[in-house]
Amino acid sequence: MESTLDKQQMTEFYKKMLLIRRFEEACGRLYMQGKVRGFLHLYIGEEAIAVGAISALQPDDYVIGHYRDHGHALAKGMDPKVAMAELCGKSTGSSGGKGGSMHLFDSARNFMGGHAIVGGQMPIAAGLALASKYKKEDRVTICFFGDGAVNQGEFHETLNLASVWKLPILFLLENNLYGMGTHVDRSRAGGRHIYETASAYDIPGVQIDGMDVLGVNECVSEAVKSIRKGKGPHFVEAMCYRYRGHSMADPTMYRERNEAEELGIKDPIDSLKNFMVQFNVASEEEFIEIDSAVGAQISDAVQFAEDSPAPEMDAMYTNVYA
Amino acid sequence: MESTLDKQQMTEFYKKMLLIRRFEEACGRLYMQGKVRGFLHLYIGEEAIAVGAISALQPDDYVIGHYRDHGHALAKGMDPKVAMAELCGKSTGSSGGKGGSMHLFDSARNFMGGHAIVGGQMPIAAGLALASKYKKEDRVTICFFGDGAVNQGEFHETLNLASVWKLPILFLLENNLYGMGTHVDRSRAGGRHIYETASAYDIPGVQIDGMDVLGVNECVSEAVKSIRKGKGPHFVEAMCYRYRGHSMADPTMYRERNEAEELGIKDPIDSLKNFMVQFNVASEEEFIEIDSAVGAQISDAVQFAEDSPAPEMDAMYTNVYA
Amino acid sequence: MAEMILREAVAKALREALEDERVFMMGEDIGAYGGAYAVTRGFLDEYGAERIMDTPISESVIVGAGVGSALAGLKPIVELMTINFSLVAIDQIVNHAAKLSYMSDGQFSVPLVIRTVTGGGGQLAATHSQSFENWYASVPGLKVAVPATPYDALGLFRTAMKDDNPILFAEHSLLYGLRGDVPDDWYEIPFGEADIKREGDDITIVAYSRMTHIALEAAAMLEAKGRYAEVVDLRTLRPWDKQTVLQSVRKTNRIVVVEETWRTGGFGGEIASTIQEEAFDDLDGPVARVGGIDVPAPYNGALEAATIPSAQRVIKAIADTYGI
Amino acid sequence: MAEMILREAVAKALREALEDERVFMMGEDIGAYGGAYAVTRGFLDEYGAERIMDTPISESVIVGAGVGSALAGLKPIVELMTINFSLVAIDQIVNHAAKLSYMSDGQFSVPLVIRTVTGGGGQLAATHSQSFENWYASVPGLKVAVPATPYDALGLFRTAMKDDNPILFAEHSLLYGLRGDVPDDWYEIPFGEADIKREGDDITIVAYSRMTHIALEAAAMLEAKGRYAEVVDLRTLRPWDKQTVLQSVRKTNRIVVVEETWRTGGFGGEIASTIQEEAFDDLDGPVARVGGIDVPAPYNGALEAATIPSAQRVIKAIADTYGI
Ligand SMILES: Cc1ncc(C[n+]2csc(CCOP(=O)(O)OP(=O)(O)O)c2C)c(N)n1
Ligand SMILES: Cc1ncc(C[n+]2csc(CCOP(=O)(O)OP(=O)(O)O)c2C)c(N)n1
Ligand SMILES: [Mg+2]
Ligand SMILES: [Mg+2]
Repeated sequence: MESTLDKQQMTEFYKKMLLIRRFEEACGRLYMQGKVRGFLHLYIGEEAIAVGAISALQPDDYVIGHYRDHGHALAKGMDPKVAMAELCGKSTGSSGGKGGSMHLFDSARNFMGGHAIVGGQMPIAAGLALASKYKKEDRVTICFFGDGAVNQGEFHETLNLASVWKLPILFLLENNLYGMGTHVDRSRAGGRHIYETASAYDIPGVQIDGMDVLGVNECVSEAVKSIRKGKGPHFVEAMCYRYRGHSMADPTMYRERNEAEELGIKDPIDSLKNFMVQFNVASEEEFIEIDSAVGAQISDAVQFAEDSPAPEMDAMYTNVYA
Repeated sequence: MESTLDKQQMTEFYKKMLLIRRFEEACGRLYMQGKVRGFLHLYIGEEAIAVGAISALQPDDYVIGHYRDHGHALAKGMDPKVAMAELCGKSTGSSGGKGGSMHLFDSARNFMGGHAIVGGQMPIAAGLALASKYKKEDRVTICFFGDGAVNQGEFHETLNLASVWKLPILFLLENNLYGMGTHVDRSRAGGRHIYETASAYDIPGVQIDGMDVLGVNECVSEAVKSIRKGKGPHFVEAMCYRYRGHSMADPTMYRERNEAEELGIKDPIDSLKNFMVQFNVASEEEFIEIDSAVGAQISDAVQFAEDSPAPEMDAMYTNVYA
Repeated sequence: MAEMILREAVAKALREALEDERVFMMGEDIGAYGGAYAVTRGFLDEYGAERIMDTPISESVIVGAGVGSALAGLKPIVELMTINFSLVAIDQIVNHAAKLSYMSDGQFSVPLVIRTVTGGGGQLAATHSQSFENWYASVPGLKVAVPATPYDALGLFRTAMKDDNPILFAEHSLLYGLRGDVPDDWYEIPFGEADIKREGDDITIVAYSRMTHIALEAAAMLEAKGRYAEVVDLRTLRPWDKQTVLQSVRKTNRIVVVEETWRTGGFGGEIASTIQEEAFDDLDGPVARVGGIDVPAPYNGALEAATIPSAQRVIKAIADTYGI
Repeated sequence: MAEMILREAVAKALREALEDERVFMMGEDIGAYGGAYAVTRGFLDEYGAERIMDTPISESVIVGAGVGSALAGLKPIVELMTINFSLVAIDQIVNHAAKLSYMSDGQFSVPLVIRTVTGGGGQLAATHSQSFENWYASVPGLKVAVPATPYDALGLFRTAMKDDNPILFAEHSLLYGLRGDVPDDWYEIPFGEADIKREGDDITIVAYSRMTHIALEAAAMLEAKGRYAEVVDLRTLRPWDKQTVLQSVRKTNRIVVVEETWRTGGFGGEIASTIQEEAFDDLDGPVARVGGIDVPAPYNGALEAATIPSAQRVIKAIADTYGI
């Protein structure tokens, strides 16, 4: 794990990843208590991708992704209070309790959702990038999607259009090996090297370790630089692992309990911490501080969500139209 | 133009290509007379592909394609009378006048249509191949489609599924450089080497001269042999040229009148004839005979179509359901 | 007579269907995962990967491959995880499956059963809580089944498997756990035959799928008021059983149609206008409709519940329309 | 006052829209080819390839890119060559464009105009002759315009361009050559405001898009019989103008709804049931409906013509229902 990053940045990465991890753990608890409902998809184990990639962006840049969206939203700067309130269906939530876990949005931070139809966010991402190009802004759009989404027709239509029109967009594939219970080897021709598909669209593609936040950040920073130079779309396949089931409802009968070990999966948060300690970037004490600070942030978020009022019944009728 | 084919086969190819050419010319005339209506897409210039490819098949094998389907239907053995009657909307037509030019079907000859939604025939083609595999038959399916269809999501979904499931199917791309008025260079990343896309699905792909019937036949014969061996899907991109407009309604304002010359396009029928004469495979006299025989066949078809009765009004209600 | 939940009734129907070698199943996570709603749990081990095929997340080719294998003489059962996702495959259903018999003038037929899960109420929000059965029911060439009980699900599915046409079979997610009696002896339920789930003389309540149970709830509440409602469960939307509804309304002279999808443009409009066309003089008042509120489904539980028809709303519609 | 055909009126509307730099157009063959129906002929030269964008044949990403650029503050006009092909993009329209304002609770809006061509009558057969406006009109979050004249097309399009919501603008292929007067002075036509295309006291004929002209034809035939029909052109389906229809029927006490799409499950059912709900006592008889025959469109001209509502069928429906 090599890097030219300074302590401050590494510490930032650590804080953000830990924030997401603790946030997700809290969601899981609230779900068990019946306070978070519907489908809940946790990002646990994949934190390095959202944090490493989104840290390479400017506030103006667009981020859009799928329903496993808490990590991306928080990494883009969404207030954990507001996110947690949304998951609890409260009026103080990002969508006043009308969107839920799969549909987080934060217009102020250019977090464009939170889309629950597999592959559905990809054409929209092309449109965001098209707008930036049309307006001659130098914004970049990062479109997150999973290995399962690769098999949707929209993946194909979007990569082709983005390439033909040289759109300023980064396609960031989170290959966690599974689409629900279906392993990529069974769903995708060449399931372990999807990045090669990008070349079919004349888009440069690379595969990286999605459990290494520093590596992700370096790679995405490079890609974003090239995109800003007007070089058109880039494609990054981040190999990772989904620790939990697809959703809280998934008993994960389709894989071995010890698969993660078998694959030698290293936890992204521990890895960074060990690296920082090993190279004396930060001390145990500092981590203890960070951990308790993050812990407090999360319990505040939960408290805020629980204390917030439910939406008025009339909210049902608002914003159907602009 | 090299080949191990004997005179009989070459003569067959010539006859079939000429039959298609004359059929299409007759369609054009009937359209001008208002006897063929709706959208009419002529196959003129592309005859070598349907004839060369379908001649490599057995009667059991499935052929499916898009709305530019007269050539494929005739090459698969559909009676020109029945086809022409369909185009004229007569009760003696292949669909009793209910399908029209874009929707030809011939169940007896395993010609599976004739599909007018761009890309829509591809998933169905996968299903035909899946059935053959499921039933352990050694049938092959050839799925014809155009360069424009390549950009439909269904192209992508179908190639992936065919590859993952190793289906006995040949994807035959007719790259005539245009989807309506849009040149492949403007619609497809790497518009002139689409066959390379196949590798993204771990499908072997080749590009061939679609104006050379002997070359098409050789290449497709090889591919079909490999498919019957259980090697899974193959992909062939046949480069060709659409002499006429996209449909009879197309004034072709988007390309230069002399584009064909510029590109050095050689007529597939003339080329074969010249080859056969040059190498004394057949004499001018024989060609004169063939031409008049084919001419007679077509005028019979037109006569039959014109003389045939219109469908009964009740036909409107039949076969909505099986 | 066995008692089982609707999930078990569908699984039973599928196992019966799979006795025919021409039958196989395709869909997302129906195999190793056991089905998103656990309907096909165990099937992969029982029947093997050749017949229980996990697919990529590619609905268009899932349906299209079903159409193609049906054309080739097989009898596929494809599963679309939910009807919300059928929108990415709707072109294959409407422009292909439904058209090929007609466009080939009977040279081909498409004996394809498309199973899918419909309805809201699970706090899945706007993209995951819809009911599009009404759209499919408007398409010539398709048939649409919307069972409300384990008995109906099994009987209708048996019929679907004998039909040579493309059929959309919509199971409501909130009904999978519903218990009901299922005879041990073989029976089938023809399409286009509604079921009178409860008899009554004062008003006819027409419903389908989960709304049948809301209708029964409303009927029970009416009984407390000394009014007797006849609950007609359509069971299939295409074809739908006009005659049974007409007979009932000629007896009750009052009628309300209840459905879960958005009221505006729902199938309730078809039913209501047909009834007033054919039984105008038998009506004491207009045909009433209760449907989903015309908004996308909100995530919040209280809000979502308010968008879905309830027995209370049915009672109110009846009171407002007929003063009973 | 200028006279122009509907194609010219739409082209005029588009040119006006393009004066706003935030507006651009995307679609298949709208540029170099000039548009499948020649509406945008010349646009590429006038506005350049940055604003008149020819796309690949990829409807999902065409619409989705429209949604995305609308989210980012632009005002895209996307063209779907015909409404038949909208089925491969319907997920982007229904599950995305129509949902984002609600699911983000107003953080985002989708000011997107989707132009498409609807209807049959061109002998294009079953896959190319459909009308799905009724489906889109059932979706909360969408608006649907169905103009019948050059005047209405221009006025409605101007309104569409000022609206911040996703709008489906359906132009009927057989109306592009229709001539009509268009004022030189600026005017707009609000959505949800029907137009009484002809006044009369004996019966109300409700129609939209091309059927408005069939209704007028029928009205002319009725006049020969000494009966006076009021023709109400809805002009938009979502929202649709209930009040104007109700006012008319309260005067005429008779009403028939005419539409081109399949009668079963069409929007006519929505209109008919709404009218009988709200004007039951004003009706001399049931609300009549005339719609497309419930079959896929046949290619043969005579057969196809018989599937589409005609003035004769409207007259017959009126006679059968009201005996006039
Ligand atoms: C079009 C569509 N089909 C199916 C689903 C159901 N579904 C939700 S998530 C999912 C798996 C997606 O896997 P992947 O893209 O790898 O993302 P991950 O969950 O692994 O992050 C499926 C099948 C859906 N939401 N949309
Ligand atoms: C889904 C869909 N979109 C658009 C159309 C309209 N359309 C018909 S043919 C065509 C061009 C297809 O070009 P290509 O695939 O290259 O086939 P070719 O006509 O060149 O044989 C288009 C855009 C359609 N029929 N279906
Ligand atoms: Mg995954
Ligand atoms: Mg082409």
